[in-house]
Amino acid sequence: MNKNKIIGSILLASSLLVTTAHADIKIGAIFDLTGGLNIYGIQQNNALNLAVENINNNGGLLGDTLVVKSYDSQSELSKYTQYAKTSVLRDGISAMFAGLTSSSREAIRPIFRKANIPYFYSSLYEGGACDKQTFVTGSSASQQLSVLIKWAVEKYGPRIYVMAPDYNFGTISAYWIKKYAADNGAEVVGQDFLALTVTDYSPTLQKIQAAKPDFVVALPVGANQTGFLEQFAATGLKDKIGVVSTNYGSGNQQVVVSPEAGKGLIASQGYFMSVNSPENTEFTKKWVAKYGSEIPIVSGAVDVWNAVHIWAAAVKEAGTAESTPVIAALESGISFKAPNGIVTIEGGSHHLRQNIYIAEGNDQHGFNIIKTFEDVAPSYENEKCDLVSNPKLVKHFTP
Amino acid sequence: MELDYLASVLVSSLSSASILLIATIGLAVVFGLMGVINLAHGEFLMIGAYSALTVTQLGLPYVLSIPVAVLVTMAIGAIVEVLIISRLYGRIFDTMLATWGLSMVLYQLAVLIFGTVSPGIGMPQYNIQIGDYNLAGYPLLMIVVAIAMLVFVYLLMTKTIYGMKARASIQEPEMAQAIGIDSTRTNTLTFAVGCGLAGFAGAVLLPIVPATPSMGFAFVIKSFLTVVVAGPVTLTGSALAAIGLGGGSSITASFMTSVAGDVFFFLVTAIILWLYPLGISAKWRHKL
Amino acid sequence: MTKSQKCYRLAGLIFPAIAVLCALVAAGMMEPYLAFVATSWIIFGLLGLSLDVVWGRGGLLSLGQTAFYGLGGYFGSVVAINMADLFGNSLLVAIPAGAIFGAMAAAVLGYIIFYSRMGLLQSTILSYTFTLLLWSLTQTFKLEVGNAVIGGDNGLSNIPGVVLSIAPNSESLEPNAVFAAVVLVSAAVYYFTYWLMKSNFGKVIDCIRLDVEKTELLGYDVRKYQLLNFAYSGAVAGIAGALFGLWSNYLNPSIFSVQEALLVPIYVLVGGLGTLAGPFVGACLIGGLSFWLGSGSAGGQTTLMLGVVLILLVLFLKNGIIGALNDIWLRFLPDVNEAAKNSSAVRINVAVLEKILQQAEAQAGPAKELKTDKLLKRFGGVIPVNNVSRIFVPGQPYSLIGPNGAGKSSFLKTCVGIYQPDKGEVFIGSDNVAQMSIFHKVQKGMGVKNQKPQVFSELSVIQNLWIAAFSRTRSEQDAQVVSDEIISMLGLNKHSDVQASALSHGQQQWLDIGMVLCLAPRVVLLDEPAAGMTNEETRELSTLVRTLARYTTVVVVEHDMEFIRTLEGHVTVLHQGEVFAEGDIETLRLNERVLDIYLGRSKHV
Amino acid sequence: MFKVMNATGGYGKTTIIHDVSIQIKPGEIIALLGRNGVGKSTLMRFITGLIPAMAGGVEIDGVKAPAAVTKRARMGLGYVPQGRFVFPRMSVIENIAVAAASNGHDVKKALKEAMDNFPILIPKANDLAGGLSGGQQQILALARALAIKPKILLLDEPTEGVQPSIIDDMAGVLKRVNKEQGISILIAEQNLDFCLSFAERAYVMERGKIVTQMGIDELKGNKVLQQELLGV
Repeated sequence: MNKNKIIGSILLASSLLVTTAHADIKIGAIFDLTGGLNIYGIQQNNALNLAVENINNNGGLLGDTLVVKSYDSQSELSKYTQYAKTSVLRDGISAMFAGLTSSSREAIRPIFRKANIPYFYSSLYEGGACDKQTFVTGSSASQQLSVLIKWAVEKYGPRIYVMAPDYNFGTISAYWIKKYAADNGAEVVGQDFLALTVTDYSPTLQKIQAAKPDFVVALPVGANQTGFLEQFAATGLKDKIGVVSTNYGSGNQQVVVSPEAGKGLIASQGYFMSVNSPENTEFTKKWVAKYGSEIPIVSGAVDVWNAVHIWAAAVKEAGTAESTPVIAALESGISFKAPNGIVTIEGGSHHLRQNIYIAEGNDQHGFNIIKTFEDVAPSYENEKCDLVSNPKLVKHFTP
Repeated sequence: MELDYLASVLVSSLSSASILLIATIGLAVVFGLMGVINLAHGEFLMIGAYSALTVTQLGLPYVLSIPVAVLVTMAIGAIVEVLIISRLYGRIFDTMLATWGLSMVLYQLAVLIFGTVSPGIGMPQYNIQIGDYNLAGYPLLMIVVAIAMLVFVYLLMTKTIYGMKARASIQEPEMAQAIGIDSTRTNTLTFAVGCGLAGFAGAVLLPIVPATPSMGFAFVIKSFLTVVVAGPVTLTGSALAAIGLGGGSSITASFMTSVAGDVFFFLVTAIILWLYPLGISAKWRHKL
Repeated sequence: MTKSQKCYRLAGLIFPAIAVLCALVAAGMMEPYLAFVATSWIIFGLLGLSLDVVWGRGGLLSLGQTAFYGLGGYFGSVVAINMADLFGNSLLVAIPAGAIFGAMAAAVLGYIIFYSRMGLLQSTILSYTFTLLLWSLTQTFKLEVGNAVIGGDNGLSNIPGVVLSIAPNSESLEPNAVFAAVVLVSAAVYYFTYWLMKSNFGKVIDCIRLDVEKTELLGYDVRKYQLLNFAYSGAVAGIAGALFGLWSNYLNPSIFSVQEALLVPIYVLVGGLGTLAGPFVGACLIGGLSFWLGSGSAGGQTTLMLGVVLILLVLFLKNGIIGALNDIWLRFLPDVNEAAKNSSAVRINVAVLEKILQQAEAQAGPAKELKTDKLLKRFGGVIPVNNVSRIFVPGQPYSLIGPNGAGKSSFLKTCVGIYQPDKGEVFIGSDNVAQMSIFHKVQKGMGVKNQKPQVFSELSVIQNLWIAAFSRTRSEQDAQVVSDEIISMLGLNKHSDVQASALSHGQQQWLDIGMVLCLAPRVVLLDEPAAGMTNEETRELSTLVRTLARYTTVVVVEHDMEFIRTLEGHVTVLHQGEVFAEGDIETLRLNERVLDIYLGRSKHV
Repeated sequence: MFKVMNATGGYGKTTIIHDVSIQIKPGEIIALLGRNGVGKSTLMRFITGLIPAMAGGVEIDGVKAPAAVTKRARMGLGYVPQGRFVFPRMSVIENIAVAAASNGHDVKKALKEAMDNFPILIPKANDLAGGLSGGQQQILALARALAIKPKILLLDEPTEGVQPSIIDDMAGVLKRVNKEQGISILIAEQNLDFCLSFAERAYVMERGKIVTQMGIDELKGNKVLQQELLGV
């Protein structure tokens, strides 16, 4: 009896308090600006601010100014939930750009689904997320690996060793490697899953030598990767065994890795700073002007830049920032001339068709692009997830 | 299993244990000798690494950067002891919380000063061969470094007047004062030495573990468990615990998975604490 | 008692009630996002409460609370997900599930810690290791339980929100209502915990924290109490975890992370250790600070600020916020220990004492003899108790004397079980008790007073006696009657409410003896009871011991020859762990050999 | 001249010694007598500065001793506590060396002196102090106190748990250093024979106060007086 009264009063109070009038269009951003993951978070946030500045400088969106509500999730998962709710309940955002790890996406996705607000996840990841409100602008594991494994088997040979972190990104990537290896007549001769806390790679290096692979797919995360690559090179294996990766360089590991260890490493990603296109030149010019040239731009940052522009294009097309028409516009297959080539939203899967680049590390802490695969489709996601025909689908597909 | 594989696993596990030991010795001095749980130990390691990195970036040779790292961390350690630790002796859990706060502050300061991405200095491209297997030379060098550190700390603590004063101040603080030892200053110095050792570890491990603001975190938990398992005979106990836990977990990782290695580490720690509630060395008759 | 004192005594009831009311009113007015965020602070407060129960009350800093919290959260959420379609109400299913799972996990860990009698620091480390182990294991732990999918690092999503109505697929509550619901649940847990800690169980837990050995010497099975308390704290943590799952709709292994584990003690310390309400204050403060910094102008430097705040708190606010307020309030109240300042000498009323002892005999049966058979204890090369076979019977007091290091106290301690005998038997009456736990021997009728006075410093005099009496009577009224009798026999009525720590050394000895009497022991062992007593007190003690010996078996270890003379009992001289001579004191005082070893003269030894 | 003036102190709020004053002339050996728990040890700790003074103070050679324990030790206050408190995980040599070195004395000379005084320590020189027997630890504690070259030596129950032959050695050394180096000695003992064999004067304590002082001859052989005052 008491509770009903309370709930009643709450409903009354909240209805009075909800702010209805806003002149600007607000978008939310939750990134790890502090804490262990800020290597990525700061760049993602920088890219978002740059994109918003770019749009506002070009006359805003539908005549309104874009305003960013930014939150620092401090590399803590509980902060994601908290700020996601805050953004919905207090700040009345029209779209959300957030998250780096898969767990951060999974933590907040239901909140935006319930609030019916488009949510853009801009990071390379294991793939398979399927949700009406969620849009992924990073590349998925299968998207990158499909071209990388084929290329690497041709270049190095058919024996593959997989070295991956022991969580979803690693295990799912390992699945795809196995699959594409089989498709290309190669085999996985060994794999090792590592805890995220590992800093000492000698056990792995022993196992790699025992398996005698032609190349290693190295997927550790962040600073761990540089440690592995240094030890790999210092053990004298670099000249005998190739190293390819889908996430090397995604957190600027190439800056940390010494030139001896970094030269000749193969990475495949949706973006490298050395991509040669007028869009990229313009983009990097803006970036350097605002943030300096000290730290190279990572693919996650470009994914955010793309996400904001794609959303903005959808708003323009829908003529409003309201969620339902914007999502419909996004599903119509919007394209954008991005720094990394033309990217296109797949209406069914909410993932991006985009270029995948294969690049080789040089001795200047940078990359030379050696091959470009244009317009690679997120085929696994397209196959599993069709939100146009089945809009109620909510699932995280895993192979 | 082939013999050369086995041998290379053993040698590399020994080097893993040595790396753990190098990161632990400073903590062993501070916790084992002073009874202070310094949760900021990892951040002192990080400070050492960044000091060394900065010096090499200024163009000085890497070897020269190591003493600089030691001096910097010792100085910071001394300041921390005077401002915070000295007020909390005997309040072991309060010290733990205060040093945790300190670790957050140091971490964030490192982010502000150095940013999140700094170039590494790379590992010397030298390796040795056992049968069909290559081993990187620098991590193997760490075995020598760990032994050298052990010998150094042993000599410092047993053969110098300071070392004797430090141990006396900690074993019987009142009697130490009653025979004229200024235990306040001695304790400041001992804490600084512990931090200096952490700084040394950070500098010497820099080629293996690149400097990042969060690098200390990877070490502090395992180092800490190692020291607790070691018990009162700090130095020998830590060496043994590091070989047993670090080496054992590395061997487990070699034959199984790295997660199994981690689980081995924590599980064995729990079992040892169950069997030896005061640490493995509780009943030994050794000085250190 | 003044109004202010009454108010102080009930502060733990009144202020939380006011806070709950304020929170409920605020729930109706707060902006939803704030209600949402504040809900998590309350949940963290509840988690802090679980730690306060084991740490502030039980005396063990557990870093395993987040493990129970996480396990309770996962388990409660899995149940809630699967019951959502059938039942609706998520609170009613998740909370009990979380509580049960948290309690079970805590019981397993607690069993290892308490039954292996682990040291405090090692227990803390072990609980921390437990959390770390869970953290590394759950990273890759994948399991499908019905509709719930635990996906390793990707976590467990689709956890239903807080649902109150009992109907399938009901809508979950809005943030403000969730806040109100969580406040009410937390208040219920808080008041239950408050009641539990005020209950007899809680009193024993307090005693264990203050002096675990003495509590066992009063006949309480301390390990059982510690285990139950730990399991209860696990249940509270499990409830908090279940609420957290419902609040965030998502769980992931980061719940077991080091950061989470270390935050809990901070909530407790900031609020005030042992206050029960403190953790809520601490959690709201830290949560509020972090929220304000995180979204405020200082954004980005949250970690830095929190670190600095933490250091300052530890350095300058030792007792936390509630502790500091408590100290200020106490200054305005009359000092309960005032009575200790003008104390008079204790006078034993023999008539009253005899009445008490007769009653005790009526209740606990006749006196039992104490017998040792070839008792042996060795420490390395030293043998402080070397094949001692003695029999002690009621009627006259027995004294054990001998030079320092003769093995008197060791003999006593080996009989008691503080030292485990290496060989030989100890009998109380007809029971062989050599291998029994201390509390078990006490229940068999053994009463022990150690050399130093062992009293529960924070408890009042009457509470000290009551807790001893309650151990035997197991009835609050009876314990009250017994402790009232003993306190008036000791003449400490005026000091009834004085804290034991405020008593003089001699008075503490009396209180300790009084506690032993409350047990109605059939065999009494006293280790240097006269140490630190004045001549007058020593005389009274002698009267007491002689009277006691008429009704029970009494063995006294003493240094003071004058005191032993007044006992007029049997005297045994121990030397190097063995019986050296015996007889009455006058005979022994003429024995040159005894004088030699006692005075340490060299020629005869 | 060594003076304790109006010493009042205890632990926490509890006062154990009240207004105690004693004086020791250079080279004098004084016994401090009384039953268990009358405050002898507390007085010793008061003199060393290990418990803070509630009132009163200590004067060494006319200079008021500072509050810090360390500084008092360096002014020449040697202390052998009840229970010895040697540094258990340090060797015999180290125990002595650290005492000498902390006061700026020559370590080698101090070690030689200690070994000359207490030959019993020679075979144990490199053993851990914690592993020595009670009597050996007592000797070590005494050797350590002498290594700081004190002007006045405080001995708290030095014969407790020590075998008679070592007690004799100890008495011999104490007499010698007293005579040769003029060290004053204040000794608290229950072993009367030991005390009476070389003390010149005795203070008797009861309940935290000095109740009487007397020449040692008065006490010798008077069993009634011994029993009355000391309860033996």
